[in-house]
Amino acid sequence: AQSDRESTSSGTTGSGSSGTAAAEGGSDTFTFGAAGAPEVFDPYYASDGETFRITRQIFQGLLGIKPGTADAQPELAESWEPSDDGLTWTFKLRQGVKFTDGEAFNAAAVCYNFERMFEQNEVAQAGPAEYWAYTMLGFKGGETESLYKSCEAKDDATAVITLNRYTSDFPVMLTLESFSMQSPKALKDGDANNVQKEGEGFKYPAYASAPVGTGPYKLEKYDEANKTITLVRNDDFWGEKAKTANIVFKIIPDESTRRQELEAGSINAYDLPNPADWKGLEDAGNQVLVRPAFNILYMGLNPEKNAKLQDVRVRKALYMALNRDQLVATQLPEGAKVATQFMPDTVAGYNTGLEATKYDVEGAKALLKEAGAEGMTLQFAYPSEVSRPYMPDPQKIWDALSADLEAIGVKVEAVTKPWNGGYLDGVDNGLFDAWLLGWTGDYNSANNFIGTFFGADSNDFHTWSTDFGKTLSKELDETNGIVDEGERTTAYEALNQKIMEDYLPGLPISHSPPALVVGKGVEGLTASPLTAEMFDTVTVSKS
Amino acid sequence: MTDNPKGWKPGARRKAKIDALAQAAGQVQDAGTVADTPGVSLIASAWRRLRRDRVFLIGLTITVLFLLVALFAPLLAPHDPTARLLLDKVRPQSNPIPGPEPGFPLGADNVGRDLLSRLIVGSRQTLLVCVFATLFSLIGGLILGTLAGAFGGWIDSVVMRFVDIMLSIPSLLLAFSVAAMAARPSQWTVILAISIAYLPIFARLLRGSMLAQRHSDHVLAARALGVKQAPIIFRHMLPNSLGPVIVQATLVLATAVIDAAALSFLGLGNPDDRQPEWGQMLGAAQKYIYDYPHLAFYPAACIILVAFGFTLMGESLREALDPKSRR
Amino acid sequence: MTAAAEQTHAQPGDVLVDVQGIKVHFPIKKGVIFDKTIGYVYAVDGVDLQIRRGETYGLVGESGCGKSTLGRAILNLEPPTEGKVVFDGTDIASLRGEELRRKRQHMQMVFQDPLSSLDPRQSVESLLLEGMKAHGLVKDTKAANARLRELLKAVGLPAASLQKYPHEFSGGQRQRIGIARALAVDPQLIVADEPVSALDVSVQAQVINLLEDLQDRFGLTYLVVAHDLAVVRHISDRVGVMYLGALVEEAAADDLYAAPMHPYTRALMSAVPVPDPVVEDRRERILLNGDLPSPANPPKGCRFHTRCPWRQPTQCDTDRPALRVVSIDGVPETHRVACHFAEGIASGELQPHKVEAEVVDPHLGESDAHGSLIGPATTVEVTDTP
Amino acid sequence: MTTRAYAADTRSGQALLSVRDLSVVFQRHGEQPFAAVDGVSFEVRPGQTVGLVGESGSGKSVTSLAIMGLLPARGNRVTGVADFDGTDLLKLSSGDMRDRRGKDLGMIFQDPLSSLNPVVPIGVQVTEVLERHKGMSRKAAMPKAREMLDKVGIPDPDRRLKDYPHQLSGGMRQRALIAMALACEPRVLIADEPTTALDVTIQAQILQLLGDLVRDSGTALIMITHDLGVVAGLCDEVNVMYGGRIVERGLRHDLFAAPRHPYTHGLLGSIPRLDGQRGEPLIPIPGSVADNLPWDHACAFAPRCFQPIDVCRSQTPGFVEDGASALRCHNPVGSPHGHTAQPDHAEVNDQ
Amino acid sequence: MLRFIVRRLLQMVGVLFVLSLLLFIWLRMLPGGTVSAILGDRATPESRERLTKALGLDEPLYVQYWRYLKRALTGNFGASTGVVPGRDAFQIFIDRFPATIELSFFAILIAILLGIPLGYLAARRRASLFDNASVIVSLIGVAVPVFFLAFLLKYFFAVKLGWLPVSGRQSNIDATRVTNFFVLDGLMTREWDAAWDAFKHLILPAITLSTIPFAVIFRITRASVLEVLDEDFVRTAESKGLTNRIIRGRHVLRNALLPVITTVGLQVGGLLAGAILTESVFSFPGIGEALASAFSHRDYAVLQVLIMASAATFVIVNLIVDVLYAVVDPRVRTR
Ligand SMILES: Nc1ncnc2c1ncn2[C@@H]1O[C@H](COP(=O)(O)OP(=O)(O)OP(=O)(O)O)[C@@H](O)[C@H]1O
Ligand SMILES: Nc1ncnc2c1ncn2[C@@H]1O[C@H](COP(=O)(O)OP(=O)(O)OP(=O)(O)O)[C@@H](O)[C@H]1O
Ligand SMILES: [Mg+2]
Ligand SMILES: [Mg+2]
Repeated sequence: AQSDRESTSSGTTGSGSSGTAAAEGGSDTFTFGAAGAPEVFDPYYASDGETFRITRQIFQGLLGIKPGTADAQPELAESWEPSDDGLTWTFKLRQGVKFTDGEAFNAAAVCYNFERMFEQNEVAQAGPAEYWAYTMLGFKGGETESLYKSCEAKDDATAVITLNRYTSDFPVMLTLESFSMQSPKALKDGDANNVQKEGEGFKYPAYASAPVGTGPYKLEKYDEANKTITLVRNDDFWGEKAKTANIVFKIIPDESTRRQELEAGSINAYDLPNPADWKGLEDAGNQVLVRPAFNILYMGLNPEKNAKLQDVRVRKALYMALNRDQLVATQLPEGAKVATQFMPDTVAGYNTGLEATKYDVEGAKALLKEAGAEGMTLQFAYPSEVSRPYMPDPQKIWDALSADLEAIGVKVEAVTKPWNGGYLDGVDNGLFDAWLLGWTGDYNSANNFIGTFFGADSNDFHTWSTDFGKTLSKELDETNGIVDEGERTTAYEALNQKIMEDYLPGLPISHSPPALVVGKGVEGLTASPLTAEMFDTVTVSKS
Repeated sequence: MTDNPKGWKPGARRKAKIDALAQAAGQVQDAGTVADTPGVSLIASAWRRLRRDRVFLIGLTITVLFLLVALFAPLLAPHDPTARLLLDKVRPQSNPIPGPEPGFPLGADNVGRDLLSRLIVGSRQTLLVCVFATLFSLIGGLILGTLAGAFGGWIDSVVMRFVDIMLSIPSLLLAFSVAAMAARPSQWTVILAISIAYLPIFARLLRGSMLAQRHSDHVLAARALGVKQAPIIFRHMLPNSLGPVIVQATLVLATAVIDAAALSFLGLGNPDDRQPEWGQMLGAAQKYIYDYPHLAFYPAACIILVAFGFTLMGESLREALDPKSRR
Repeated sequence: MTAAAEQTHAQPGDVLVDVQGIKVHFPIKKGVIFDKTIGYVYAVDGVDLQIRRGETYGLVGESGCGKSTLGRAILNLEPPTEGKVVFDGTDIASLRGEELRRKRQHMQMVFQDPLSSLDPRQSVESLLLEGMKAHGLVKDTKAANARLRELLKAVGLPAASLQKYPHEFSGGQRQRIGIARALAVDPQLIVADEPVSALDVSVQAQVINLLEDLQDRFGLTYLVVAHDLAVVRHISDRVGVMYLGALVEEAAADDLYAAPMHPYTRALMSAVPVPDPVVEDRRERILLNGDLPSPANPPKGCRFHTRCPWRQPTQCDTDRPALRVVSIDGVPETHRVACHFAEGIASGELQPHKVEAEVVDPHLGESDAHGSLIGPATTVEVTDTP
Repeated sequence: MTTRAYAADTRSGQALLSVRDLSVVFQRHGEQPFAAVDGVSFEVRPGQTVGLVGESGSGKSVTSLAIMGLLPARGNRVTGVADFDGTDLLKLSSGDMRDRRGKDLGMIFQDPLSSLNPVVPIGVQVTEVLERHKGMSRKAAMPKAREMLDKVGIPDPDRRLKDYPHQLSGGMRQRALIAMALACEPRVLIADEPTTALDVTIQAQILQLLGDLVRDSGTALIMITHDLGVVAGLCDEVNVMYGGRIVERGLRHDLFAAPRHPYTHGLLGSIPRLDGQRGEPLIPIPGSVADNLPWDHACAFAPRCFQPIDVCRSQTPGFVEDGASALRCHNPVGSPHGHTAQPDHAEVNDQ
Repeated sequence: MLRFIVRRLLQMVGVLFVLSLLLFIWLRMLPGGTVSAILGDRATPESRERLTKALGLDEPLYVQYWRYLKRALTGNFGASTGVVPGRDAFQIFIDRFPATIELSFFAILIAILLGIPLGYLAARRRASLFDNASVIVSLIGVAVPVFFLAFLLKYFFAVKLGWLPVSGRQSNIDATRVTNFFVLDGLMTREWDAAWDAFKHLILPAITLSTIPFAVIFRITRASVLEVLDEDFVRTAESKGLTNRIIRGRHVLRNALLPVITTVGLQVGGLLAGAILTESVFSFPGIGEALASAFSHRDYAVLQVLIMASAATFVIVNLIVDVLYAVVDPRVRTR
């Protein structure tokens, strides 16, 4: 879940690549309608999907993502091996790979990259190096200890990375686009770490607009006056060459305009079509590529704000009141599922045994009565000005849920704020009794879901104000620390059950599949649950 | 020096003069110029002119219809506008917007609420928004304009600089910021936002005519009479400056509805769609505009119609109140 | 201003209004950010005059010479820049706020344009009551009603008028309403600023007679401002002639007509058309050259010297003449004139000449050279002196 | 109603413009038709000045506009004849009329400031007439325009050519208007209250200018005014209008010496005269124009008349002409029915 | 005249100064803020605090403002945080301004070219069918919401007919950039296709943006022609027997256009506001779109620069209009 600058997509890590074949008889340009402008072309400092969509074509990480799944696969590293304690990781690197500036990719380059990411100035630590701060938890010389300890280039083909602590997120987290491998020379020349504060924003060094990676494409130009980004094929790419010579990203913030552009044939694809448009788009001969849902929509509850919510019976009663089947059927795109726990079923640790809580108005009423919370008031918030993959239309979802709650006699007080205009602040600061939010996984790890939600000392769910909060946090830490994968998965399954049946800190609602639409004549695009689509396999036939 | 046909002696016969005068005055009465009919105020005579004005009548009819619909909305609406009657028919992909069917002549929206009922009941909130937005901006403008126009001098300078600053910010942006400032967006934030955007226009307009009034003969006459400052301002200057302001108000009534739609479009409108409002319906419809343009069309048509009504009224009012166009 | 000083000591009891050296200068503003005054319109520039109780004082002069401004300044509707206006013993020029407002009960104004001076949104009743209320003259409704009827009767309007609005009346009737409004508060002084010039000729007389009649009945004192010399002379006991912000001549009405002394008065009188072909065919006509100079930049010396057919070298250009009593036999002391050469002109010693106008237009005199259609318009034509 | 065509006074040559039975009826949407001018006849010879007097709304301007073909295109009906040198102006097509205006017929309006285009220099406003009717180029017309300004007594005409109206004083503006009207030496000049907006001293200058003009160039001048004094000094013949009709006509000396229509009489009695005796009360004409009766079956002036007789309210008075004079009255001043202009008429009227 | 200009410019500086202060306070009072916009839904209280501190947003407002003022006076308006992160806010203004100017120019051109002749004709044929019809058309232009109108235009002219592009400023073609006024650049470098392409991109947004100024100009022209037709000097011109052409051109139109000029100036404010919507729906990378995006990102630096620049533009355009007015109206000139 990248921070969301544009009210659109989210996406993640590295890149995988498939074979190349010169496009024959096709158009040499694939035009993509992007919803927002990229931030910086240095993926390390970026955090939003719009940027990653572009940098993903330019950069590769040690680990890539298997097309169509959220699973990791070898990319610049051909294999990796942990030590028994899970603290030392040896990566065998692909040989013969060159950065587009001609520099060789080797272990030294890997370590240069990691050291660069580890050693950031204060300004970058505070904001831009967001993903590192979030996954690795600390920087060189920082107050908090980082997971990352050191990197050693054994030889050209072997890099050894040492951690301070074990986490189940490593090495999957290396699929994150932010941790892509960049050319050491270009980084140096472009003074890449020199992020400066300027007014109330940051000023990025020259490198940020002239990135050098190993991917199938190179950045050609960013025409800011016309808001288009052009990539050209990297003809020296180590793998299969990209099939289409150019990719153009045309920034079109307005969704219905994107659709019109597609229908007019001036773009070949765009992201996140409105579910209501899917049918119309398909009828017009386009393909709607539905991504497997790798997200969760939940209704957050704040027992600290509303004391009634301290009682698990109240939380359960609320949950029973929600007619989620109807919601999924009428408000969410086809393929959406009712959630049974706080993670999608593709994540290791998903408990297949859990059943969705039944919609039961009478039961809910009874339970509420039992808890002495009849006619309770619930201040329930939803965001405006936003559409997320897990909630295409927050207001409509809120409408449905609050109607359900009112049906059991809960008095719902509507609160709404623009996404950036107070909603996220409000959630973080615990201003609402209940709220709608969700999460799209960054990579395939249970910790990335429930660990993020309930793990830290303070979290959005305010679990620390409950009787179970500390226990849950400890359990999460422990599970995350289990090095053995099988054991860990079982532990997570058990934990999921506990969360749902004993704690119920929040109410998971649904998983919705976001989609991507491509126009006529576009072939070879595989939708990714992480929105990590690669465009090097795409062909566009002239029609 | 000259031949004087009347042969009067200077200063003679004052009495005769007064008699002649009384006679003359008496004849005026005889002639019946000042009949015993009750007086007709300026507004009444403007109304008499307007009554024959076809343009005005069309505008009035539309407006009155709109008012009636708003007034009797609950009776007119076939269904509860918040009930999701056709929700079962909604399928996000195959049938996101249920079409017309018996009892639902316009179909439903994306959560299965009857569109016609929402349109009818929506007239209420729409009326609320445009009337209150206009009212607030009018009141604000009246206060600032009166301050500036009635007192002049440095008060005028300060107030007008302030108004200038407001004017120099694009009005929509102003509305934006106000709407965004609100802790809890509602129709009242929309109203407030729109009224702040229009306030400077009213202030300027009023100040202009107030200043003109300040130097007008009848205000001077009131001053000469020893009338106190407050009645001069509120009985003489203000009422006589209101003409252009009222005309502008009818035009703002129209644009307020449209602006409410723009705010909704930008996601700053009233988020609670349990009280339907045309602008907000229009804003919500943009998501479906490609395949279901009728969602946007109906509220847009209603807005255009009402705006049209207000504008026609305003324009003919402007003409009726303009002494020049009377001829 | 020595003459003025003398006058004030004359008969103080008899004088209702004593205007002493009054000046009204309107600032001309311009400047960066804050308005800065870069000059003044010298609308009224040093006027002394006395109005006695019960008399009618007429003020004439051409457009823009400051008549209205003077009238307003006397009522302190235009705060004077300088000078005193002693009304019935109090200096009203120094009064402000409530005190001034109270004083207004005793001095009223009738305006030129009867329609624009009546608030179109007030019925006649409320127009008339307003002043009475402002001065606490309304005790009970019944008495007020009776008083309103009385007022209407006095100005010759039917009682039915009360419920009507100004726009429903004819011009003459509107002016009657204006007069009734002034009368409503029982004033001592009424300043009438061009009370008839907006009226049709045929109704002018009605209003003029009305004013005279009311004066008789209520013992009013009038200051009548007008540009029509005939009207002014008709109703006034004394007449002051203004030119460019100052009085140039002041005399009893008959004296002024019988023997105008100031060149400007002479020109003005000769220019007023008389509805009598016999007179018109034979009368002396002094055609002035050029226009009134701008009051923002009045000529130095005698203000009239730029257009004066009797202008004499140097003194007229440099010294500003004060109002003075001339030493000519038969001219009463009340006849005062502001001209250095009044005696010479009166005796015929000085003859009018062609005016080489300056200030207004440097090239004015040349026009004759080109065979003008109108002949010597720039000279004084004396066809027949009576 | 016995309106006869006005027989040309042969004493001093042929009439140049002869208006016969001119009527203008305004008809506004949804309102009663209203005859602003009703059967007006008069004529003017070269070198003659004819006055048209009457109070506001009596139809003076409408008469002149009708002759000039300048009434608004819609909402009125003009009937009658305006014979100019053998052609009926009222029958001309709008194009032909356009050719005549400015060339044969000139007009000067009341308010010199509003009658001049504020954004066009005086020079252009004069030359455009020359360009139009004399086919001159702008360049050729300029010297002529300069000459015209000079002729009407505008000092420093070279500079004034480039000036805009607001830069001129009131008198100069009126002169500029006259220069424009005279540029193509029209044979008839209509002056509609040319001095009303001006100060007396300036008015005297302009009247002098007009008088000299008629004398020197033989232009026929129709002088419209409400000021009897102006008429007394300038016109050869005077027409007094009331309620859209001419009620009295006479040579100027006759008319002023012995006004016969009660309206003319009242007018003369109600204006103070500079040379009259002071303190002598004015005899007002009671009422106001609003009291007018319709002419159809009464004398419009009857309600304001000081000596009305019964027939005045029941029958339209005819227009009786007698040589140079004419009258429309049932009971003229000095006639057996009424009373001579006695000062005590007010008392008599009490009965 | 020079005094007048200098005076107005100085006034503008004052206005901008006050505006900057009000804006500064106002923006920071808005709920949400840069920090949440940057961090998004991953924000933790710690990261929030860290970033707030790093950006200096924790200090008292007056300190922040003082710092801002000092920086701004040296021409440094801070870096963008949302629109183009890291880019100098003023540079964003420079990047985007030509687009908006180009768009507004064409919009106002359309409005003028249609509004004035139609207004004139409507006035001349007052109360005719033509008059009523054009009044209604002008109204529809105002009352139809921008996004709906834009949608319809795009749908027919771009999607269905394919005559014009849907959105953007230029197709992705190799075009040399000189001034960033794309049409102008194309003409200057003789890249005719580039100019033509940029021009085609302008048509639909310009039409959309022109509806309101068109309606206003149309109505003002109509009203003012009606007024001028009644003026005495038109009658004078008629009395001179002038041709219709000269009467209409020199006497009627020249006077009737005076209020129109002022109106056009005031429309600039409206254009900037309209540009927010129009540019957004046409993905036209101008000031308006940047404003909308800056607003939703709480990009203070960019908002500040853009709003102040809009205000300055408004003031300057109106100054130009006033000067122009003085040129056209001699009465004002000599005052
Ligand atoms: N409020 C004002 N501000 C500035 N100048 C003024 C003001 N009032 C009057 N003036 C100027 O003062 C001068 C005298 O004006 P005033 O109205 O007293 O003249 P007047 O003699 O009454 O003229 P008129 O016969 O036209 O009424 C004029 O030049 C006028 O322009
Ligand atoms: N275009 C018009 N439409 C309708 N009525 C008109 C029109 N023009 C003039 N009138 C009416 O015709 C009558 C005569 O008007 P006209 O202008 O001729 O009067 P006037 O004698 O010139 O008066 P004034 O001295 O005020 O100029 C008036 O009652 C006037 O209201
Ligand atoms: Mg005056
Ligand atoms: Mg007239």
